[in-house]
Amino acid sequence: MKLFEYEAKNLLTNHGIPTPKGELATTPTQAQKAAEKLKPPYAIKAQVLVAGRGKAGGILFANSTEEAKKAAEKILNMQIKGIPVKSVWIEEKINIKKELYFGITTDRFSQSYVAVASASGGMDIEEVAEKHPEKIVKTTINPLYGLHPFQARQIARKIGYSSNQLSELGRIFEKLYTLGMQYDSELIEMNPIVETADGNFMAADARIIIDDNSLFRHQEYKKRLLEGNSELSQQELEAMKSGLAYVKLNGNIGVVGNGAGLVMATLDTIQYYGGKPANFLDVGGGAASETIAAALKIVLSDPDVKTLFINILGGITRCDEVAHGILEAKAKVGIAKPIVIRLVGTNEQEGKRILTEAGIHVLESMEEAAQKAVQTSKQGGN
Amino acid sequence: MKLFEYEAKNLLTNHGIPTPKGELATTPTQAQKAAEKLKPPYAIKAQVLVAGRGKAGGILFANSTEEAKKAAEKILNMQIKGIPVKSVWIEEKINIKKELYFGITTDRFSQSYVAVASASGGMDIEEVAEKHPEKIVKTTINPLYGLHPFQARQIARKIGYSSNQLSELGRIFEKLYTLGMQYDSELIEMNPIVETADGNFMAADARIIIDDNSLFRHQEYKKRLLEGNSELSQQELEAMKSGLAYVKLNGNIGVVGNGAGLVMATLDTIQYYGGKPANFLDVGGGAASETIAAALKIVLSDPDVKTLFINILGGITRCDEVAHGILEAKAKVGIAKPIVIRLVGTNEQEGKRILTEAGIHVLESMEEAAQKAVQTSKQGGN
Amino acid sequence: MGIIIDKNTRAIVQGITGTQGTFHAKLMLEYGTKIVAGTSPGKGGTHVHGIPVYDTVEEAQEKHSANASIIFVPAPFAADAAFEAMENGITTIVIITEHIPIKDAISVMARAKQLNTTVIGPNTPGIITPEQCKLGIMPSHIFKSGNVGMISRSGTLTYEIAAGLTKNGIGQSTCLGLGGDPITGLNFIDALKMFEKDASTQAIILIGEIGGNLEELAAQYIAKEKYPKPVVAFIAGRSAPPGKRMGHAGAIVMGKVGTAESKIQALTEAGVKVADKPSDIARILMHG
Amino acid sequence: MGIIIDKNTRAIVQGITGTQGTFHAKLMLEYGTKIVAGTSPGKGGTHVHGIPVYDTVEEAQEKHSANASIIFVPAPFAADAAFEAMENGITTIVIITEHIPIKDAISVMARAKQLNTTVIGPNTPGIITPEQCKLGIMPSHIFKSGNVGMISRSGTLTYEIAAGLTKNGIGQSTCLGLGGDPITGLNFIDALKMFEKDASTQAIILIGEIGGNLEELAAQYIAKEKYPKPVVAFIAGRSAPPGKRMGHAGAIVMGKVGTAESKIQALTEAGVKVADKPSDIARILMHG
Repeated sequence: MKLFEYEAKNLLTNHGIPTPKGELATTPTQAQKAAEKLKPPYAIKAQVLVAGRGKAGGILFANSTEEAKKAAEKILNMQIKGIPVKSVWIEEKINIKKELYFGITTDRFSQSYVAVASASGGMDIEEVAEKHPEKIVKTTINPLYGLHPFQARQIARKIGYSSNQLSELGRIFEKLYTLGMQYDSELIEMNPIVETADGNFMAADARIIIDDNSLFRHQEYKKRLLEGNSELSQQELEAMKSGLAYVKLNGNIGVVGNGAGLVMATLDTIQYYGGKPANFLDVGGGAASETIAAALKIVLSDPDVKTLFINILGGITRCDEVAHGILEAKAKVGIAKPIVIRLVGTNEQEGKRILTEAGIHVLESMEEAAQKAVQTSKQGGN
Repeated sequence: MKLFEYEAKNLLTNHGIPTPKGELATTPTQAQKAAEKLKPPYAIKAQVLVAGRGKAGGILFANSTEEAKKAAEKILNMQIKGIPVKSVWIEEKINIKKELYFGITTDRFSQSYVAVASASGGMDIEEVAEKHPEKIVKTTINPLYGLHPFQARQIARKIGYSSNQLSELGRIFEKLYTLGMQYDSELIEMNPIVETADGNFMAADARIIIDDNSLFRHQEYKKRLLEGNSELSQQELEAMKSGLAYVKLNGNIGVVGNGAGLVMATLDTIQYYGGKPANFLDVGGGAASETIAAALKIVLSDPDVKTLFINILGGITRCDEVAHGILEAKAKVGIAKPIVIRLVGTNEQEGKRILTEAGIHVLESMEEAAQKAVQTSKQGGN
Repeated sequence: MGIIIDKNTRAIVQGITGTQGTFHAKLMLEYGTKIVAGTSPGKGGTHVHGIPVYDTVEEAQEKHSANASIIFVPAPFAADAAFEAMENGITTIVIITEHIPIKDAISVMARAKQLNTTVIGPNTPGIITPEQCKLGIMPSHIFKSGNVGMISRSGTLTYEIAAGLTKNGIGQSTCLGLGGDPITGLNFIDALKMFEKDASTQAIILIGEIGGNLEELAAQYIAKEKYPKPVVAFIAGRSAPPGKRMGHAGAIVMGKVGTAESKIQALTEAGVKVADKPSDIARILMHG
Repeated sequence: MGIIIDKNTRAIVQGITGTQGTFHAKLMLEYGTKIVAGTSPGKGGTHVHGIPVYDTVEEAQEKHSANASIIFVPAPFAADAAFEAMENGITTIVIITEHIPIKDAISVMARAKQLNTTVIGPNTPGIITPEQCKLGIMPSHIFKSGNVGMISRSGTLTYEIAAGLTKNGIGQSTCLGLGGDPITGLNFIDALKMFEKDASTQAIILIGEIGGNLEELAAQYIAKEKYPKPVVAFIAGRSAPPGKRMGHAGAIVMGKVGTAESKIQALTEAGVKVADKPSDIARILMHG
């Protein structure tokens, strides 16, 4: 679960990490009032969870409260990557000498958290890692001890600091690590953390992604995920509530399958045959008929979907349950769109019988079914 | 730092460990009012930090609020091992089926925390350990992981429980461990934790000793140690504030020395020659003249002290500083009592010169000085 | 033969009294897996399909001396179950449970390394050495004994491919699900090393997906060590957009890390044939 | 000869810019100890008595490759300093600092075991191999080189006894302060094993005190292993009441555990001569 910049910054501030003074606003007037409490010049920043708001014009600067109001108005009327901006963060613009990067993420191979730092911050860190790997300082964190304060200082040294600045930066790194662990962050980063003109350090931007699987330990965020996350589409919210994995894509073939790998391979096969998947939807293992029906309802409610492709390989999932789910969805929601079904595995015969009797044709080969789905999606026109 | 039973029980309750419902009272009327909120019968327990309050009559039972008031009055007028009782804890008396023991302490050899449990609780656990070692279940806790929930259940099994009771007891053990670690406890125990008539578990008594050295992480208790600890004598409080290690003993020879081992050996040598030390006081390493003066002031303010024995082996501590401190104390406090000084080590000659010029005789042998101190203490009569 | 488990494996089922645990204990028993005991704190003394249930692994071990465990315990308690197994002498642990927090998984793996315990999963369909032993939730009938080893990050995709192999008469030595989470016990390199030593395995199928760089590291390993057995691969997620989690917690492209293209390129450069579609794998194995 | 440190020991001083660190760095240098660097986060680039000061042990190690460290860092930061030394290749660490929380000490010792690092202290006067190397705060002039090893939980009591030995012409191989805290790096048995192997040590003095059972365990070890060198002991605290902390955090009788009587009895039964008074030790060594 991604936190908004303002949520992340508030957490950092509460944990003793210096951040620019700022406030949240949801209207231009609020933005102006917020600015009155701060020292100009101001930065006004769109609060969205998608990346790339800077390039999209979601960050503006202002020298007066009046200008801040105008900037906020402009941003609040914006859409960034299709997402309407609902709030802005107004903060004091800082006098930057140097932009650094510091973050904690996980490393799959070493099965550990890893601290990543760079003297080249403020840009895409993966790009730095790719083009200038020598500018990246990676520190594997021993899971049994966490990031030691001395390690935080060693990192500060390796990105070029010494003496008091090394100590200060070390303390900030240490605090960010502690904060990250407290909130089960799979990613926590300051990009950039800046050295100001007077030699101090400040987190100019912050990003926190909480491990979804840990939300049972963070009930306040679990609640906020389901209630306040303004950026989820209707389909995404529904899927989340039904415990289904759903991702919206750009095409027109709606996909429902069981198992993440199989569904991914289904999308790839559709693409291989020249079609465009409209979504990823995994009903998981052993789905009951109601789950199948809920899944179909979600996919069918997407106006972009021209054709529906159901790909089920029954293991724990029983084909007869899937068949019942399809008929249930057909009865309740109505399936007006063309549908292609591939159904094999546990109770395959029974599942086929149920569907065939209801007049629905069932295929056995995933490739054949994918080709047919692509063909159908093109007939409908887009 | 020892916590009172009521402090410990409140912590346990806040951490989800069942304890008998109860309240604190400092007057008999308060005790009666407290009882009105509880279900009879009641247990009224003296809140003192010394052990053995039960045998001393510090725990009474009552069937009515009126009786509770009387019991509280009786206890509040009591002294236990010389300590006046300032408050009582009134709680609902529980219906006990079985008394168990569970605690976390440290093990020096394995350099770890260790969980100790026994199906024989409610009595001195060291006595159980000595007489029936087979009744003690010891579990070394891996410092890198803490007490795993499964280990807590294993312990519950080893003291004779299974099924739901095993799970429930395991959860309580786990919580006590978590609480202990959170408060840097060098000892945390429930003695007894009881199985009630209906098969549930409850901490009937609780003891927590916080590691003094960790108090910088627990400011609230550091404050309470210096302010609210009613059981410290004037001398003990003064010593604590001056950062001196002081322990009151039963004899009449006041002792001041440098280094814990040396002071202990000094007491032992006094005893060896038939004398009785009045206290332990270690001025620590490298004490300045003011520290020496403060130490002398504390020891001299004890009316039991007939003779003063100063034993200094100068290493970091300089003998001339010690000599100055003695003269300072003499000037400010006045030293009316006989004084025996043994002073050797760093700057020995200068120290001796200063004292000799002031008319104070200095010895070189610890044994000789101890003998003289014993002799002097007996001349004065006691 | 095969790797990690075989007909001598003696397993306990942790969380045997839950719906999944009970259901799959039966299927494993029917497959011939030696399930010697089950555990479920608070349910000790009962039986499931005739299997004795204990409150603790310690007690189960005193009476049955198992060497493997399969965990169906809910996510908040799964790490504790894994520690319980490890600390009580179990040397192979299969964690079926999905949705275990990363922090918990990291902690489990650190201890497993110290104790030299083999951990499979979490979020895995498990492992099967066909016709000998199954510690997992996979449908058994699609597997048959043979000479191809499989290593996979995906469940149903493994079934899809295994079913294709079996239909084409190609049997499997062992099929191993690494698990769909970012932090898993075994990785591709660990499994490749095991299959290298297994005489019954003549070729290996590597089924990867987007997220992380474990496929790339496996490719480096294959190239550097001149891996002596043929490897065929399939990578799912070519059509996945960056920043989106595709069902598995581990299936996500972060920035530029973890794309299918990167993995396919690395594997191809290491001499591994990468199939375009799942059904191509059997074809490549048979005809090169 | 001697144990743990000798004239080849290359040491850094952690916390060298503090009052104690600066003062004792000078005394150690004067004694001939090879102090190659000091550390103090935030004070990198300065010098103390001509010794270069670095922000991190890592940097000090890159430039000076020390093998030992002595820590004067304040208690809240001392554990971190110990970890820093260990993780940067220091193999002998002397922690002078007093008042380190038990939890921190336990954590340090667990890691030291994994890395096979020798930790002396905390709350120790340190260690001295007379006329070769001193890593500690003891007054040097009372020690002289010789054949008696000392192991002690107390500082000034060690000085008292060492001064007595030296006055009687008995020199010391190494004098080791274990530390006055309940949790220390080395215990009596560890030190006895080291002195057993040290050819220059012909007899050992064991100076214990109330609290814990490490003296009893040492007695068991001496009896069981038929320890080949004579051991003379002194135990402080016969007159200490139970439940009271006698200056050292570790010097406390808890219930019935840790009394001087118990220790004296155990040692006596193991054939160790236990002195009644500190001055008796030299006498026992000379005349038996």
